[in-house]
Order: sequence, then C-alpha cells, then structure tokens
Amino acid sequence: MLIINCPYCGPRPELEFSYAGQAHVARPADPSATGDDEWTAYLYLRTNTRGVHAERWRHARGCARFFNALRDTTTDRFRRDLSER
Amino acid sequence: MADATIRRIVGLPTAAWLESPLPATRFILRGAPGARAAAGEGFGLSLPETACRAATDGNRAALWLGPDEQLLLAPDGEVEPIAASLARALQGHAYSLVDVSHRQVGIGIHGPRAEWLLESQCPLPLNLRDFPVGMCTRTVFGKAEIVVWRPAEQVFRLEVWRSFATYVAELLREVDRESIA
Amino acid sequence: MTLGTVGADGAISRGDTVDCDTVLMSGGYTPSVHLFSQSRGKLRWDAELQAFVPGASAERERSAGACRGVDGLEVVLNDGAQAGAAAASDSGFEGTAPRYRAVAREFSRRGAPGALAQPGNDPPAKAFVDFQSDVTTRDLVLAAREGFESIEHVKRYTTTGMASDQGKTSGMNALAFVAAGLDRTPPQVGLTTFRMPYTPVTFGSFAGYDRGNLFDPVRTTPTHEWALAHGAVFEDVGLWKRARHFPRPGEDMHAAVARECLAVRSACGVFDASTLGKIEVVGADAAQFLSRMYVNNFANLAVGRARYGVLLREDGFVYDDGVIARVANDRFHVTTTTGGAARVLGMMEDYLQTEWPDLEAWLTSTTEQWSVIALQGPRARDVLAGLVEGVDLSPGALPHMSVARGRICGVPMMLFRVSFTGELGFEINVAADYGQAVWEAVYAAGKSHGITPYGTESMHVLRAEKGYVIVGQETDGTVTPDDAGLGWAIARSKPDFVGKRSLERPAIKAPGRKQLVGLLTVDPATVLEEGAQVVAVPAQSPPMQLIGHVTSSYASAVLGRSIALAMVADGRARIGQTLYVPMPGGDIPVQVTAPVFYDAEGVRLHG
Amino acid sequence: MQKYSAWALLREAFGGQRGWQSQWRRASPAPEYDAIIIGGGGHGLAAAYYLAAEHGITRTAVLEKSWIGGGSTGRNTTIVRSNYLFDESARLYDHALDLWQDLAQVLNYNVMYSPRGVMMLAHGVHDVQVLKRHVHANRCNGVTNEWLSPEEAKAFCPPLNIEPNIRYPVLGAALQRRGGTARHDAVAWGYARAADALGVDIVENCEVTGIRRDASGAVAAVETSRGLIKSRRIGVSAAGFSSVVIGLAGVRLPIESFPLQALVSEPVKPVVPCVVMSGSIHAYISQSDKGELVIGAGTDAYTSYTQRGALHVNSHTLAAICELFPTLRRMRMLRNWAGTVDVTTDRSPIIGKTPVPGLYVNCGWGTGGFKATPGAGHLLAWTMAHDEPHPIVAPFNIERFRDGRLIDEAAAAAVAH
Repeated sequence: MLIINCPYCGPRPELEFSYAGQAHVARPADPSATGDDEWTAYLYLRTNTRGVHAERWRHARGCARFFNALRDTTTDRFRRDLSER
Repeated sequence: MADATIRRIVGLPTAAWLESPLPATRFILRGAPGARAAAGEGFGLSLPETACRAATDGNRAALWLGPDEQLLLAPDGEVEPIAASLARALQGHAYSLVDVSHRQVGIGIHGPRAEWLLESQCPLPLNLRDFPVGMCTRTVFGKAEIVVWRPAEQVFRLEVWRSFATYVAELLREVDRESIA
Repeated sequence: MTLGTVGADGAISRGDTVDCDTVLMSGGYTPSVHLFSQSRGKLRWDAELQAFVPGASAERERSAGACRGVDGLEVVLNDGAQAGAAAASDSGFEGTAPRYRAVAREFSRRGAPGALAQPGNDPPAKAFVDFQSDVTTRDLVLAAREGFESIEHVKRYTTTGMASDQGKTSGMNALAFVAAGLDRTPPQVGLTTFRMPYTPVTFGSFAGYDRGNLFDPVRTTPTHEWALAHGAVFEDVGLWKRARHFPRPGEDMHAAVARECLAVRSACGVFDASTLGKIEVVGADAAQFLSRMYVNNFANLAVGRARYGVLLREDGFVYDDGVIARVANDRFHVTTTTGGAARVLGMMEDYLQTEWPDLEAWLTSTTEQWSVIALQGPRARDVLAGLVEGVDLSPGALPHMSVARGRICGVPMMLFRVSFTGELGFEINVAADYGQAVWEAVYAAGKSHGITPYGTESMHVLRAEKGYVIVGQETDGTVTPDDAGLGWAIARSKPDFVGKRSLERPAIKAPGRKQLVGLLTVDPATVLEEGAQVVAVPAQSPPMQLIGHVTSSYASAVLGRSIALAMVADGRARIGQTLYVPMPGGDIPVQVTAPVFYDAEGVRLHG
Repeated sequence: MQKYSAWALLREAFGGQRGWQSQWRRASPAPEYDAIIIGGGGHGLAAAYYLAAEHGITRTAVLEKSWIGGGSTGRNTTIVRSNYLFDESARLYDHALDLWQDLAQVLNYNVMYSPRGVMMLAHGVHDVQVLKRHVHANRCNGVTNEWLSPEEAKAFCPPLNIEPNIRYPVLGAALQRRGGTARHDAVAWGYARAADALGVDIVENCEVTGIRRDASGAVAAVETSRGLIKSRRIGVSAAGFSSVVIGLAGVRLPIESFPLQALVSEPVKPVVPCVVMSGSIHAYISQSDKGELVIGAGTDAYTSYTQRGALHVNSHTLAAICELFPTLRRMRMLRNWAGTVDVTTDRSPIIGKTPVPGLYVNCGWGTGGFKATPGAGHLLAWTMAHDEPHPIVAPFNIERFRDGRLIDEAAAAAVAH
C-alpha cells in the first residue's frame, strides 16, 4: 500500500485516497473554439510516463482536497515533500 | 421537543465499551478562510485552524475535516438557534452551512481496548504519539468512511453516516468477540 | 538406499547401501533473502558463500543475521542487536546495542549449491533438484537442450521452484546447476523473482472480517423495518437494500407489481426514494456552477422551482440525472441517481476545486440527512392535505416541479411536487430520524384513499409507461442526451457546459445513432426480454444485422399489454415500422412507437 | 522444425531424451528485416508467425527486451472467451476463439487450450439485465453464450455458493461453453517455435531504445540495445509498455498503464471445473491443470510500471472468492504477482495503422489480452502485410477517440438507478 503525503494532513495510507490522473491537464478555456485534435488530447491523451509522473490525488476519505504529487512510476516512490496544494 | 415522540434513532448494538449513538446537532461549515474566524464568534468557540484538530468548549465542538470544511457538534435540538447565530456572525462572508444532524450518528468507544479495537480495521496508527488527544480526521474503518476524534486518552468518538453505522458497530463487536474468545 | 559422495568436480563415488523407511532431503543452506528481495532491494552474489545476500536497499530497512549471510549464533545475535540499535538511532531514538556471547557450539552452515550430479557425469546420475515437483537434473539438462536458457524459462518449463515451497529448497541448486551447464556464474544466469507471501497463507486470513454481512456494508433506509414487517422483497442496489415489491400472500412479483402499479394510477402509492443521492450546493455562484455542470440552465430557475437535470461526462455521454431545486437564491438541492451519488459528488468537487476554484460554491452531501417519501397518484393531494402544515398544496401554489417548506407531523419538511410516475406526485423530505413515523402517518392517512406501498420494480414499470429513462438502464455510457430523447433539456444558448464540446464530434452527429423508442409487440401478451436484440429484416441467421436492443420491458397493468423501451438505430425515423426481435424460438414482430405509452399529453401530471 | 508426434515421443523415450532440439534459435539481429515486431509476448510472436506463414514475410524479427513470454503473457490468468457485447468486439474476439480451436495442431505444440466453460455471475437485477443483453447479442452474432439459473450454475460448478442469504447472492449466470483456459507459456513458445521454423528471428534481450524515421516521416529503423536494425515495416505489440515504445516514434496513444494482480493457491485435486468470473464483486477464478487455483483481481487505482500492486486489492478479491466458494476459505495463497496492463478509455484495444507510415500498433487490451492472442497476431500480420486494416480490426483504430466512435465495453456495465 502506498503512503501518500497529503499536503494538508500529512502522510496517509493509500486507502484514504483516490487517484485522479495526470496533473496539469487543464480544461480548455473555450471548449467550443477547440479543434478536434486538441479536444481529443484533452479528453484522452495522457503522458503515461514511465518515470517521474506529475499526477493528481484526492484525499477523498480525509480532507477531501485534490492535490498534485510527483511519483516515479517505475518504483511507486513519491518525491518527498513535493506534494502541492 | 414536540418531535421527540416520533423520532426513531438508529438502533445499534451496545457493549460496556461501546456507546449507543446520541442525537446531536450537526452542521457542515464550508467556506473561504475568513469565514472560519467569523463562524467562531457565532458558534461560541474558536474553530480549529490546525489540520486534523478539534476545538471544544463545554458541550460544543468543532472538528477540522478539511481546509475548507468543519464539522460543528452541539447538543440535540439546537439547529435553529445555531443556524441563526452563525448567519448573523457570517454576514458578508462567502460560506455554506448545511444541517447534517440526521446524516450521521455518533458512536462512542472507550476503555483500555478502544485504541486497539479501532486500529484493527482502521489504517491509521492510533497510538498517542501519532494520534494525540484532540486529534480528529476523516478516515476509513473496514469498508466504511468514518470521522474519528479522540477527546480523551481512552475515549474515541466516531461520526458515521447513518446507513453505515450498523456495519461499523457490528464490525467493532466482531473484532472484540473474536479477540477475547 | 545407496549412499555416495559428490566430489568437488561433481563426480560421484558409490558407497554403502543401507535399509531405510524414510529419506529426509535438504536443499542446503541459503540465506532467506525473500523479504529483502520483495522490498525491491538488489541481491549481491557472494562467491565465497556461494549465495545471494542483500545488496543495495530500496527501502530504509536492514537485514540482520542469517538472512544476510552472517553465520554463527554469537555473530548473528550481535548483528541483530547492532542493526536494531542503528535503526532506532536513525529513527530518532537512543540506545546502544548490547553485546552477546554465545556459549553453544558453533555450526558451520556453508551450503550445498552445486553438490549435485553435474551435466558432465557419466553415466548420468539421477538427482532430484525440486523435491516436491520431482524435477531432476536430467529435466534441467533437457530444458537447456531445448533452448530454455533464461532461468525464468527453465522454471516455467520444468516447474522447478513452483511447488508449495516456492523454490526454498530447490532454487539455488537449480540455478547453480543451470549455470554450470551454461558455463556461466549464477549471477549471470540470474534469479527468479521472489514472490510474496514468504510462506503460503490461507485465503481466509486475507479475507479477515470481510465475510457474510460484513463483506460489504448493508445500507438500509429509515423505513427499512416497516418494509420488512410488511413483507417487502428487497433487491441490492449498490450497497443499499431497496424494497423491490410488497407481495401479499399468494402473489408472485408479477401480480404484486400489477396491483401496486394500478393503485398508483387509480388512487395513490407510497415509495421510499431515500437512496437517491442528494447534494446541497450553496454559494453566490451556485447557479452558475450547476449551469456549467449540467446541460440545463439554472440561472433562470426561480426560488421554489425545480428542474430535471442531465449531467454528461466530458466526452458527451450521459453520466447521471436528477431533479435540481432552488431552495434559496444561493442554495440548490440536487438529487442524483442512487448509484451515482458518490461519483457525482466527486466529479463536482473536481471541477469546483481544480477547474473553477474562483466560483463561490460549496458542496455538502445530504443523501442521508433526508428520508424521502414519494407519494404518487391522483389521490396524493387528498392524503397529504390533512398532514401538512404551512404549505398550500393547490396546483396554482405548488405546481409540478416546485418545492416548498412546511411541517408534517410536527417536524420540518421540504415538500417537492415532482413525479417519476406520470401521476400527480409529491416527495416528502423529512430529517431521517422522522422518516419511518412520517411514512406510517402517511400510510395511515392514505388508508381510506387506497394507499399502497410500492417498490423499485413498480417504480420501473410506472416510469417506463411514461417513457422516463433510467440512467444505467436506457443509457450505458455510450448514449448522448439526444439519443435518449433528452435533447430538449439542453440549454443550447449556453456557451459551455461539461460535455458540450464532445457533442460536436463527428460520430455523435452522424446519422444512424441509436435512439430511444417504444416497442409494442404485435401480440400484447408477449413481454420481450430485456437485453433482447432488434433487427429490421426477419429470419436472419447469425451474424445478424443488429440495429438495437430492448432496454426495458414490462407487462403494463394499466394498459393491459406489454410495453418496451429500446435503443434503435435511427429509431425516431422508424416510428410506425415493424421490426423484429430475434429469439431462439423465432422472431417476435414489434411495432416501433414513441417512447411514451400512457397519458402522452401529461394531463395527469399536472392534476 | 522437429515434428512433435507420438513416434517422436516413443523414439526419445528409448533414446534418453537426447534427440530433442532447441525449440527456437537464439538469433542475433540481422542489419535489416522486411518486418520487425517489437514485443516478444504471445501477441507479437503470433504476428510474426502469421506474417511468415500466411503472407510469406519470413525476413521478420521479433525483438524482446527480456525473455519471450515474460510480460503480460506470462502474468495473466489465461482466460479465453469471446462473449463481448458490441458487434465489433464479438467479431474480433470470436475470430480469436476460432483460431484457438485447432491452434495446437496448427503449431504442432500443445497449448493446452481447454474449453471448460466461462461462467459470469450476476448478483443483482442490473447484473442480470447486463449479462442477458450480452447473451442475446452474442446469440445473434453467432457467439455462443447462454443463460443459467442459479441452480444450473451450481450444477455446472458445484462448489459455487448459491444460497440466497449471502451478501450478494447469485441470481444467474451467463455461460460460454466454448470459453476456457490455455497455457500461457506454451502459447508463446509454440508461436516462437513455429515462427522460428519459418525463418523468423527471435531476438531476446534486445530492448528497443529508438525508432528512426526517414525524411518522408516513415519508419526506417529501430535503435536497440543490440544495435541499429533497419526495417520499413514495424509492428508494436508491447502491452503495458506500448505507449513507451510507440512514444519513441513521436506517437501518443490514448492509453494508461495500470498494475493488475493475480495469485495462485497451492495445487489441489480438481475442484473448480470451469472459469468463474464475477465482475461486480471483482473475483475471477479457474483451476490450472497443475491444480493451482488461479485468481485474478481488478486493476490497482493508479498508473504504474512497477509490476507490483497493493495487498488490499488482493484481499478484497480473496474475500469475494471466500463468499462465492466458502469451501476454498482454507486454501492458501502460494504466490502473488502483478503485470502492467495498457488500458484505453473504452476498454477496447487499438489495432491498426498509426499516423507514422510503416508503423503499426496492437495494444490497449487492458486486462483481457491473452484470449485474443491468436486473433490479434493474425489481424496485425494481415494489417502489416496489406498496409491497410483488416476489416475486423478497422473499427479499432486510433481515430475512433477523436471521432467519438468508441466501442465501450466498460460503460456497458454501468451501475443502474
């Protein structure tokens, strides 16, 4: 089980969290003006990084906040203290 | 109260160490940081600013559940006065106050085995160093979400959504039964 | 049994023969590096020990004693004490390692790897490597001959190390033997992965308390005991137990549902809708937030009014629906499907926290705060009239899709004028602890009006008669609002809402999409099977040209015939056509209709 | 290729088993090939075999970074079935199921395909609706699948608990009798041996580190840990690592890689006669010919390449197994492992051409790729040989994500009410 550092509550067990996918995938400001390819990228394309991955977690069964974290997907180790609100 | 006769609280198994739920007044307060300080004036106690800590004064308590979420606890039957008092204190602030008195029930666990019983199905370490008196948090117990608060060294109070309360109480009793058998 | 000794070169000398009943075999000593290896630490080959020992750690753990290849009681004890003291010190505690002295005789535990018949032996000796799977050195030689050189291939081809000891007795010997045969060193050949658990563990140990009623929480509503006492048959919906129907003695589900449905159409029925998800959305921007989330517009919803809302995923497909009521200018009461309660709240939090943090709106789940008692049918108002205080029930004051606050049985109530049956309908919301008492009071007051409790099955039939969709039954995650006949709900003037952009994608706008229609069997007594397929051309043999499927199908008591809802390609253009439902017994002809079978004008709804 | 036969067995039995030959050559990469398959799992080896056997493209190499069959092929729970909902899926998976029928004969290799039946359990009214829809759609598509009452399900699988008072009682089951299991390693080895016999080079310990494109943008070569290898036709069949490999050519795939765990018990005598799957409580079980109970869990929640998952996921699965099969409660978990599965949004694979000329992909099989092994290899080979998608795989293109033409097998199981 992963121990995940919630930036509000500190290190907590994975059971309290829900994974929320790659970080920094911003919803286009004006979706109607977004082309098909750009919209497809927003909907479906993710880096699926093998290595250090910027991702979102939600401390769903804790403080309920979403936050960003860096995790190495080849070791599942989080970069310590790099969780950001 | 006129409604007491028709009220039917969730019936849970009890034990020497397991307190049946008592009705209470409960609110979820959410809002911008400024609202927290103002709400303290209306509620009559300073709302905790530290993560995962509870503040108490007399029979009222405020539990930090998240940076923008507090659970306010008071004796049963105070929904209207507290709502009114908070509305006055919070005038001009951006916030949300929602009555959740019946959404969840409180379960009390106390005694020397309380910590051990809870830890059996809760992934958090509940020893006094990691979970000191005054700490509170949302977490899980078995497959249920709970709020756990430690008002005293050998006393825990759980706040559980009502339809999960039977599960939590029965699971606690099962752990107890198996461990002393 | 004949004994022999194996020389350093692998040659075996023949020795004495002894009688014996039992042979005990040992794979030799080798450090138990399993836990270290499972923690992703790197093993190091110790040529002197002829064993793998812990090398670089991945975790902040320490191996101590025999598991890292240290030998001898005294040495092992002191190794452990020092490791413990060092770990304590690194963790911020103080302490020094005691010094141990062993007085027992020391054993050498140097192992046996390689002490086996070697590939070069002639004549070939038969030597067991894996004592449980009876793998011999000959099997390993054969594997190599057939080209299985990777140690993983050797393991899988010969099953060496796959028995219940998981290679504890055989792994090192097999490796040493294979390495010698390939003229490589053991680390060049490599180890198979150490899998957990170290030793087999019963399934029951993992399952723990998750058994019987504790396997998953059983969620019940405030009227559960009443339903139990009145003979309800329950169904599982997510974690909830919901009353499916209330059979009277001698009734099967079909008879019970027919009776319940007719009661709702002719008098009134009472239904527990408490499991529907509820979210209180509060804040100055609450209306704007909901307008961005749902396809509908909520800016123009008056206080005291309610609107049916459709929620899409960002990919444009229907995700959830519900009734959204504006209870104050800055406060909305949102309902979701039972199964959608948690995920809709999570989705809303996501948008609010991460996409639109500037919006002043906050969410609180109130699913369990309220007990929801649906009172439906032409007599519903008459039943309520004597119970409620402070609410004008007249159609003018409380029209369809509106909400009012008042009291019932002396307790506060939110009263919704809504209907999922097509009849005059109300949903009484009271704080959960009052749910059962209010239910009983409503039931008592309704007795003289023919009130009948009904369950989820009748709810399904009643809404299907009206063509109301159930998300998850008519929709399956591939259905757009327009497909489901809900295009009218979309506020097209809005610049944006979740999923809007995706509705412009080519396949979403292409002709031929499946659309919601009604199907009437030519034989009114035939009830189609849900999930049955629809074809345009009869008498096909597989693979058929399928154009749709039946999503809902029931015997309708009020119509005296069967009805069905279906998703059919270009369905709306096929209304009036005859299609076929191919079943093992032959094609069932059906007529395509609009998906509303009863009171299409909605007269009863506004009664 | 040395032919396996009763005669050969007899001959070797008397010859000290010394006459057996290496099943495939330990090939070193040549400087150039007509076709390269990246990924030496079942899918990739099958593609190479069919390229050689059916399209005469024998100057083919399979490049495997480690040992063949060691990725998802060697880590899955070996279930073979084709009872998928949508017409496109039915055609795709049933094509594979057809190939399974005589695969052992075709390859002259015992892949231990055992059509012992795959039973999918319904635990609620909604489950019944969903599974019956599958049964009807399958029947009309010519895919075998039938509905069983709880009693019929128990008759087919005696240890199944159909008591009505359990937390999630069994309300019925969909049974595909033609489904079953096969031996995963043997599938990889059988294809490797047959492909090798046709001249295909199987190059192990050869990791692809780059994909080179020419001035026109088409693929020209791969850079590997064993040197540069030229080819103008490259197929990627790398399962959980597909997006990493195809990313070398600058192509992005709508895929995420998740850990998927499985476990086996100690071997026991036959007790579970078929494959039993319960999607709604996440339990999948069958019994291998060796006697081990083979149990699969759901994916872990987060993307990862560690080939390791969390214990609580397995615990949940084992709790479900104990509910459905109380008699197995005291069976012991012998070994637990995880693979990396490549999951698309609609839980359907991507097979076909990519925006890069000469680059083809077969990926996105998620948790269910093993069953498709012969079909996926067969259709990828056809697609590479003709430089156009085989009609069966045409709907499984990458463009479907842009156009919204998804084949959403996952959504079809959405929760009701």
